[in-house]
Amino acid sequence: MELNGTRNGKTLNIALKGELDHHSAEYTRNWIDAVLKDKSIKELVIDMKGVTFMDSSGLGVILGRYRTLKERGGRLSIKNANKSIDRIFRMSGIYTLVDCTGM
Amino acid sequence: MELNGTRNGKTLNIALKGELDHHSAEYTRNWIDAVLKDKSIKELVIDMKGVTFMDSSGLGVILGRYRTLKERGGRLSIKNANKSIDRIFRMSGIYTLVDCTGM
Amino acid sequence: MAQNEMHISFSGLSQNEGFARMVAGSFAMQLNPTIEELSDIRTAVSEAVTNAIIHGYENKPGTVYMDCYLNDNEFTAVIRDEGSGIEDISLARQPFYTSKPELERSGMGFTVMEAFMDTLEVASEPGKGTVVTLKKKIGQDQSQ
Amino acid sequence: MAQNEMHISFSGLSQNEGFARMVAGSFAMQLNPTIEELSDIRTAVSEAVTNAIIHGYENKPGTVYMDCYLNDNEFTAVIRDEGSGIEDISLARQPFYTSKPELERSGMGFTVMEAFMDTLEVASEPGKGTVVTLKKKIGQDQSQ
Ligand SMILES: Nc1ncnc2c1ncn2[C@@H]1O[C@H](COP(=O)(O)OP(=O)(O)O)[C@@H](O)[C@H]1O
Ligand SMILES: Nc1ncnc2c1ncn2[C@@H]1O[C@H](COP(=O)(O)OP(=O)(O)O)[C@@H](O)[C@H]1O
Repeated sequence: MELNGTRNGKTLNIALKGELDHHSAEYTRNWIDAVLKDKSIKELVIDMKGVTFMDSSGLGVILGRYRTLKERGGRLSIKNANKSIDRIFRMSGIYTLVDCTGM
Repeated sequence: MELNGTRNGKTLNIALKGELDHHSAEYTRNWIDAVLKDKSIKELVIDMKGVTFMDSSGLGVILGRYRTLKERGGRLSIKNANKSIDRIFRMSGIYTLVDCTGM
Repeated sequence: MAQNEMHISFSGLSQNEGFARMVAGSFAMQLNPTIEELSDIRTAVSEAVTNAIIHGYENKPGTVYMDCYLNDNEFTAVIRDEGSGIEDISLARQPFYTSKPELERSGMGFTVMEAFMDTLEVASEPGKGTVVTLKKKIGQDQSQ
Repeated sequence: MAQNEMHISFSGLSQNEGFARMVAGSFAMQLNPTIEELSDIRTAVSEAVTNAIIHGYENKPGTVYMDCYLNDNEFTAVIRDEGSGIEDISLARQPFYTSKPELERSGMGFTVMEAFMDTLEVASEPGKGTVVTLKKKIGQDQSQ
């Protein structure tokens, strides 16, 4: 898993690249949480364009970050999820909680 | 295995694409031999550029075609073999029998 | 096509999750699946293997077993562990149910397996282990 | 890295040759091999599995077994069949020796295995079967 963050005011954009499964979950979670220690970040945009595989372990990572943002009154958006990943997101009802752009 | 033949006078160029192993050997052999039924073909050029894998079963196919050509006083050349395939060709001494271009 | 089968077992390490779905996907390739069908199989297998590692063996050493079969146009994967087992299978299969929320599990593993495959069967005995059977007919996808 | 192992068995069908080298290659990936090291492993495994199918089982139904191990930086593959076995192993290992010239075999299978791996061991009993052990240290390639 490769992560690439860009800060823009209160917004943090993170582009993920690779396979987001249980094996890569811990690294991904730790990376994002380290950056989110900065409480002035209120919006997290996760770009899934480079994610070639995600299963429900990956979903858990995204839902966990959603909770972190929500606690501080911020929000999370997801963009560019492929068809299979989008299906898992839809099944989980996450789209009622987060913004979604650019399918 | 995908084969693509182009005739040019007495010369037949065949571009191979895919993995040349025991599994694909029979199909490859039959395809080439069907075309070689035309006895006016005296030179066979095998372009290995699209071959991503070859083992000694593939070598057997090439050596077999070399023999067919030799029997009719013709010749065989091989071109564009990748490093690993080239190593197998070198080990087999085939380069003393056939022409080789464009490593 | 003729029947074909394979049996694999591997250490219950998280780095083998990607390996396991790759093995299942490569084997299924012989049925000429669409990219979407292949992705469904890879996802479902990943769920079952991950569960064996984290729930079955709870990250302690153990061996995960996977048997794959190709029969006509049907792909089958049987994923088995000799770990903790499941007390209440119908509870475990509920969407969002997880016994490990502290690990940020989503509780959607079984739900994903059910949605992505034609059939899902779960057999388990507490203290003995769990067997998950996944089946999918290839080439039935109407949307393709 | 921690020790990791996998054991696989599959029907002795030629369409499983590509599958077997893919499985071995994917497993070896955990040692971060160079493209060339990976290609060497795939080639050697392909040779041993093909031999089990055509010489061991002579294209009759049978099961091919492959065990792979990662120990520190060393990759090991043990390929086994319960087929015809080899009468004279040192003759079989000679470059260009083949018992099946009518199938256009080159007789270079064992020679390729030896060249592409660090060590090759062959054990066999006529009528019982053959075990081929291939080992290669990853990251030793001086030319890279
Ligand atoms: N192989 C297994 N061994 C033991 N328990 C399991 C196994 N697979 C699933 N379970 C149980 O079923 C529950 C639901 O599984 P699942 O739907 O995949 O969600 P999650 O993995 O996110 O918890 C798990 O939390 C666990 O309690
Ligand atoms: N698994 C096996 N079972 C029985 N005989 C084998 C096996 N592997 C190799 N042999 C014997 O060893 C010979 C040499 O093998 P090899 O060098 O791979 O060349 P080739 O496969 O081209 O014949 C074979 O022709 C065969 O007689």
